[in-house]
Amino acid sequence: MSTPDDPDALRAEVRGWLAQHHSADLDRREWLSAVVDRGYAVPRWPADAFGLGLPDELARVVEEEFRRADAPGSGQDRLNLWAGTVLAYGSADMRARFLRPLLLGELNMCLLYSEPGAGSDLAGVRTRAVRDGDGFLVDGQKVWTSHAAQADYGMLVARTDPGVPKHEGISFFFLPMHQDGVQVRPLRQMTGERHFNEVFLTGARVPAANMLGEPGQGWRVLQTALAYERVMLGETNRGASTRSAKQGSGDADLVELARSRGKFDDPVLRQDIARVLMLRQVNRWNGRRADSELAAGTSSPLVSLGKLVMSRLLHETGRVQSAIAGPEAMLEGEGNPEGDDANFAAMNAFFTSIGGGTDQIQRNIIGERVLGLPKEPDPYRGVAFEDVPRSG
Amino acid sequence: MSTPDDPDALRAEVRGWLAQHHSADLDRREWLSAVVDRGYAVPRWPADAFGLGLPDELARVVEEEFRRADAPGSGQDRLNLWAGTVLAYGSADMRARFLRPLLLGELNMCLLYSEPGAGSDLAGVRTRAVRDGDGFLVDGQKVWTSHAAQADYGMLVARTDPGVPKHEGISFFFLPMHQDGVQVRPLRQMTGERHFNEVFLTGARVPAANMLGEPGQGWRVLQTALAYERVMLGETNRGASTRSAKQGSGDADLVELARSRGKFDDPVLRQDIARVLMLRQVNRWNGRRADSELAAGTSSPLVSLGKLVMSRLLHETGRVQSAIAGPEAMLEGEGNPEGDDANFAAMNAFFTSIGGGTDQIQRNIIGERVLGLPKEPDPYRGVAFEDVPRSG
Amino acid sequence: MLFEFTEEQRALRSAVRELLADHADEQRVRSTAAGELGHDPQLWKLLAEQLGVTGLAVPERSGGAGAGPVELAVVQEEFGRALFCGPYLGSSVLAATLLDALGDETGHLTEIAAGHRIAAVALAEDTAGWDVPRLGATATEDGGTWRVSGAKRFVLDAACADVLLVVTRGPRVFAVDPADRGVTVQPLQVFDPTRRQADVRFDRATAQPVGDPDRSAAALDRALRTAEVMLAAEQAGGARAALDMAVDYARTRFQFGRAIGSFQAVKHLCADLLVEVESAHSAAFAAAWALAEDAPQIDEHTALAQAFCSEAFEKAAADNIQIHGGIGFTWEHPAHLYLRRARTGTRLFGSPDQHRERYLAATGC
Amino acid sequence: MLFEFTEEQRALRSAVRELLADHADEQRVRSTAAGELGHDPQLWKLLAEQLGVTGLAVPERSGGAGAGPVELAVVQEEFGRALFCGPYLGSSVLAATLLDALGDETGHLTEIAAGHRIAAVALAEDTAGWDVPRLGATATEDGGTWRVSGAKRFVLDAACADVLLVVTRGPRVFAVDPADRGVTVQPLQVFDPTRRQADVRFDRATAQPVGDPDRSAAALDRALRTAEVMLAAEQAGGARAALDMAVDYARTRFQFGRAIGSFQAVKHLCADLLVEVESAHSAAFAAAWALAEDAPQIDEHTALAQAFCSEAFEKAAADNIQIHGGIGFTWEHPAHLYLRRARTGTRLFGSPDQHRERYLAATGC
Repeated sequence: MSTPDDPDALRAEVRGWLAQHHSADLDRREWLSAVVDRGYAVPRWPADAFGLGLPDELARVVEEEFRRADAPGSGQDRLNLWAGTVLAYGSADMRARFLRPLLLGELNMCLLYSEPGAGSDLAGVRTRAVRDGDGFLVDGQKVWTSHAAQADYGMLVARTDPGVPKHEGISFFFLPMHQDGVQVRPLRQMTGERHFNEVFLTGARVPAANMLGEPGQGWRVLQTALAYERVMLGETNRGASTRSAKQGSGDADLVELARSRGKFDDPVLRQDIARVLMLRQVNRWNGRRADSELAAGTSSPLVSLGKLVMSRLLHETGRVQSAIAGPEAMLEGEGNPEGDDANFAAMNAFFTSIGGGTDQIQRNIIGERVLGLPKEPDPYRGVAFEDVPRSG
Repeated sequence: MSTPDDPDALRAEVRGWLAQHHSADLDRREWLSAVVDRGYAVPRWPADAFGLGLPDELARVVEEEFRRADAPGSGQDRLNLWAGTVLAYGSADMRARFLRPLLLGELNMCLLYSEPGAGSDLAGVRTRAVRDGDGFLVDGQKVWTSHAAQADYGMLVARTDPGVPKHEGISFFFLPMHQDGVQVRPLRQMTGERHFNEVFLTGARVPAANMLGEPGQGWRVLQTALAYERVMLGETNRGASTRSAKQGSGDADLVELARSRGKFDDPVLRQDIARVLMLRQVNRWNGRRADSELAAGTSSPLVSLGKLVMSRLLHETGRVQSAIAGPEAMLEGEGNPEGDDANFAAMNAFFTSIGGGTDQIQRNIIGERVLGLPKEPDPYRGVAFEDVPRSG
Repeated sequence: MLFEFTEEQRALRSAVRELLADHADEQRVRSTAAGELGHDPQLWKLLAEQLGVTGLAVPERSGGAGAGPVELAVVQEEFGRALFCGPYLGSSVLAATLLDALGDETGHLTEIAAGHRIAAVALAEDTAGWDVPRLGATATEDGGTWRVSGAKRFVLDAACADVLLVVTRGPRVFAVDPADRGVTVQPLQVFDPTRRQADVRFDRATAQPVGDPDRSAAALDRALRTAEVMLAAEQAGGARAALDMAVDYARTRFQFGRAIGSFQAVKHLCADLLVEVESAHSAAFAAAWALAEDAPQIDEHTALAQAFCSEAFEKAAADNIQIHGGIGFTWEHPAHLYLRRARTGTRLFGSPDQHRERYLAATGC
Repeated sequence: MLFEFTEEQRALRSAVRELLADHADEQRVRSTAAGELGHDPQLWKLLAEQLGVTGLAVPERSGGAGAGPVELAVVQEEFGRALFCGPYLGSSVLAATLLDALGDETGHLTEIAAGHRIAAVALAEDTAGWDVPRLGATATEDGGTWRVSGAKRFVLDAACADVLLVVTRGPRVFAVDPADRGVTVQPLQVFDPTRRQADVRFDRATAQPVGDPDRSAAALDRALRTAEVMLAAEQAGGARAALDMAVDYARTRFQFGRAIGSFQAVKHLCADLLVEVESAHSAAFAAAWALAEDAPQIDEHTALAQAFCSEAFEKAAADNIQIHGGIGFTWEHPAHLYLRRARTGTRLFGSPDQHRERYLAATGC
């Protein structure tokens, strides 16, 4: 199966293929199977990994045609964090076992990174994985895991050697979730919603063959997985909640709310509203600049700034929304949509200012990686993990 | 000369003495001489140091009566930082030479602490004092020194031993200012004013007999001197400028300014003005609480907060003042008093947010000393000063 | 003297704090807040009988302790720390102050002071808010019987009240039996379940006039100003609790081998919060003393206290969550309970913006 | 395309930056700013002859380079970084745009483009500010001779101008010779000596009508919007320079044995400033592109750019001083020069509050 190396020819080919094979009422699994077989699922990947070995600019043509046809399944080489991590660090055996099912979406997956004792300091994970025969026994607790109850496997970061510095004693596994040693407990957020879980690992077993990378190489594997996740989050809608899509989506909301409450002639509120609208607009422009700069192949500081701006924007929106709602902001529930929205916005903003690296951690990253400011001295550099002070 | 240990009797005695001896047209030196001789200058100090050995509550009676009579010279045991430092750490010889002239105000003094390379990190002074016969030779540069040109002596913090950790190698001196090795250059502030100087020390000589405390004990002496300074600054009007007294002094200023510019009906400005007035009021209350708590003998966290609040208040005042002044804030000079005041306020606010410990340092102090939060790890604890990294 | 507490005031504070520690810990607060009533009658009984605080500011001749606004504020500050859940602000502060100021002779006040009766003041309306001169509820006399009509909103503690004090245009104050057929009490789904509110509709409900009509305006002013200051004191206490929680966590939670409180980002947030917390205490108690001394600055100081303490508490509650990180975002952690209390207080009795306008007016600006 | 600079635009930026580095370093800026003229004619000549930027946005038919608002903004951003001292905003931006938009045939434009003539637009008045419909200056025709009267304030670069463009009620635009006996130019004592302003009084000064009166309102709108955006671009450049200065200092200044930029207090201030600086660049250039494309959002985007960039620059300039500590408080350090520029820009052409109101109006809110 040869593929044209001319964009126009490629475009014609993909378009033709889509016209011939795609239809909206196809069975999803059957369709994905055809996409994977044709190489369009992961066009950048090599032929022995379901791909076509295309350079980025040609692969984007494939993705564009899929988008145009509203056909799912392409671009997984950029967006499928599970398969991407397996490709990057999995053994031949793991690739054989996992790649195709992951590309077909046949496996439900979850992330087992964060721990109650290791939030911002992800390298501080305490969950232990101890060698036991042809596998490892895992003990510890993970938190903020989405879809844990449905997951077949969890990508697990665990400590296999506490006697070396913290980044060096971590390993990375595909942990089977359906076993007695894995207990999932839903975690209730302060908004009242339940989108995450705690996962208790008690003598959970993972085959040694399910390790990605070498023992002690888990931190590097994790960086690859996190990079995939950032790209994915950039393109899909993120949030602690199905409701969060409402926020920051358009300018009309605050203005309409103020109008409907007869407060749009309040000069103080008008200033607040204008600030929020402007910040949204500027953030959209920053996003466009980031896109252009990334497309032009240069690294963009703007990518690092987005989350921080979004955090400020969401907190500000919650604040202004509450001011407009007035006493109604004392209420919640379906019967009180204005108060409910304002309170939800104000609370859910913390999801962005805390989750995936707090605002404080983001500022460190921007200061150090973008502005080149020096790191803080780390008195435990080179110290074995077990000798580093910890909570409690 | 016995002194009553009953407050009322003491009050009567002091009042009687003042009635007999004080008159507004007395020569200042003559008057101070009488006050010192009577023991009222430093009532808490022992009899062999010009005092009466009174406890604080009786000493305050003396001070009150002096205040009531508008007579200067009492309370120097709390407020005369020069004499207080000599009493605390000076040898018998230094006390004999300096105490009385200092209490009589016969000596002009200045502070030689800060250096271009040691601002917030006062213990990082690089000015060296090297033993030479019966004295020391001093080389280095000091900055932010008031009254340097008029001073007879400067209280000097200098490094006598760079081979030990930074707090341990500092000594404290009374440096004669009238000598060739001392060059004073006025420093111009960004406001255009000149209230401070740079002092260049090039082989300046100080007798070993002018050292306060032991060699290497300078940091402790400095803490005593700084404590005196804080009390003094709390009671006298501080500022980078003779103009700064205008700021924060009354609530009428912003309101009057807004009225005169026809902007006091602007609801957005009204909110800003109200915030400033409220912050001033709250700060006054905080000050009263600090006074009560100190008077009651308990330590007060509020003392530490005052400077931080004042910084915020002054910056906010400058901001609001500029907003009220509008385009006039583009101007300065005597012919443009509104703009000049607004610009001066905005610039001079940095004197408080930077001088005497930046806001950032103040927050460290509050966090650590008041809230008990742990210090940052110091990778150079115990390291010789000469081995600690420095600028440039 | 301003900001100097007497021995009695200190003892009162300790007594309240101990009682709450013993009988209203977080677990109890959560279960009370989750209950239908939103109020713990057992605890109320202890407060009434053991400490006598249900009638703290009620004159002794009406069966109260005869204490004043400063003592009330001390209690409220402790209540704020512990997220006390019950009809204190609505009944023992707002209603009791109103009845006392009206020179009430109906006996309600004595019963409230004893903790046997709970009263709710139905005042706010949709367009008027808490602005008395703009109220629209009406009262009409018909053959010697008074009847009131109107839609009241955000009535504190209405659902557990034994008597409703309705404010009508004029203003005038009437007592209405919640069981009257002309009364509909609709509990609201509140964001802060530790402070219950209801909408109350009056449709020609039978009403008893309360107090001298000529004193109604002044009495309402006194009652509202008092309630604002007591809310401010509660907020000052809540802000301090949030800061204490943040500092405790920052001292004990390690990341990167260090207590997170050793990082300036966290340390400086805490330092700035201490400024807010201490200032809120100053603002609330300055206003309480002004009330106690009937000082001419009552209006000015109460407006300041409400605006300042509302915002200080909101900031403390929010920063506490941020400092806690992920755990602070969970339902199980108490941080959000303080956020709920803080956000609600900011909207009760008017917004900070409105209070600032009132402050300017009161200072003669 | 939006935010993607062409090769030519990049080359223009480099050329301006190099010229300023060679001929307008801090020392030169200080001496020019301290001089009577407030303007360096040598440098102006180089800008005109070597780079041709004095007529950058002037059409080629009028002797200009025929470039557009994006190019102007590139130049202004560089001028902002280097605190360029000269009549560019007043003459090459405001006056040139106005003359071009008016379809001027007087030849002024050609001379301005060549750098041979400097024009100043006398617009703002005490009560009207920069609000054209509220202007009070008058023009009367008397036997074929027009005469203008009025008191104009904050006229950019008036003292070094060869021609004054006066805006009168109507609006209408007239050219006036500053040497006319009816003209009094009173240089102002400006807080930012790198941007000169004057009050100009016209007392029946002889005036030449400029352009078609029917186009005056639109031309003034275009000129003011352009000047606002170019001020915003200058502010974006100034903000970036202040941040660069702060970051350089934070990297090299040691306290407590560590570069101060390793402390979170300083690092996080810088990180937050980067957000402001990058966002200011986005805002300024989005508006420049809107002007370049005559997009329907011109009004909205220019208002946004002015409000946003003013505040971003003020914050950057202030935080830069704070990060520098004592040295930043001295006259000798350049930090305050940026603060002066920033504070002045915030008040020129209206306040951020006013721009936000204009933004809401422009977005149809």
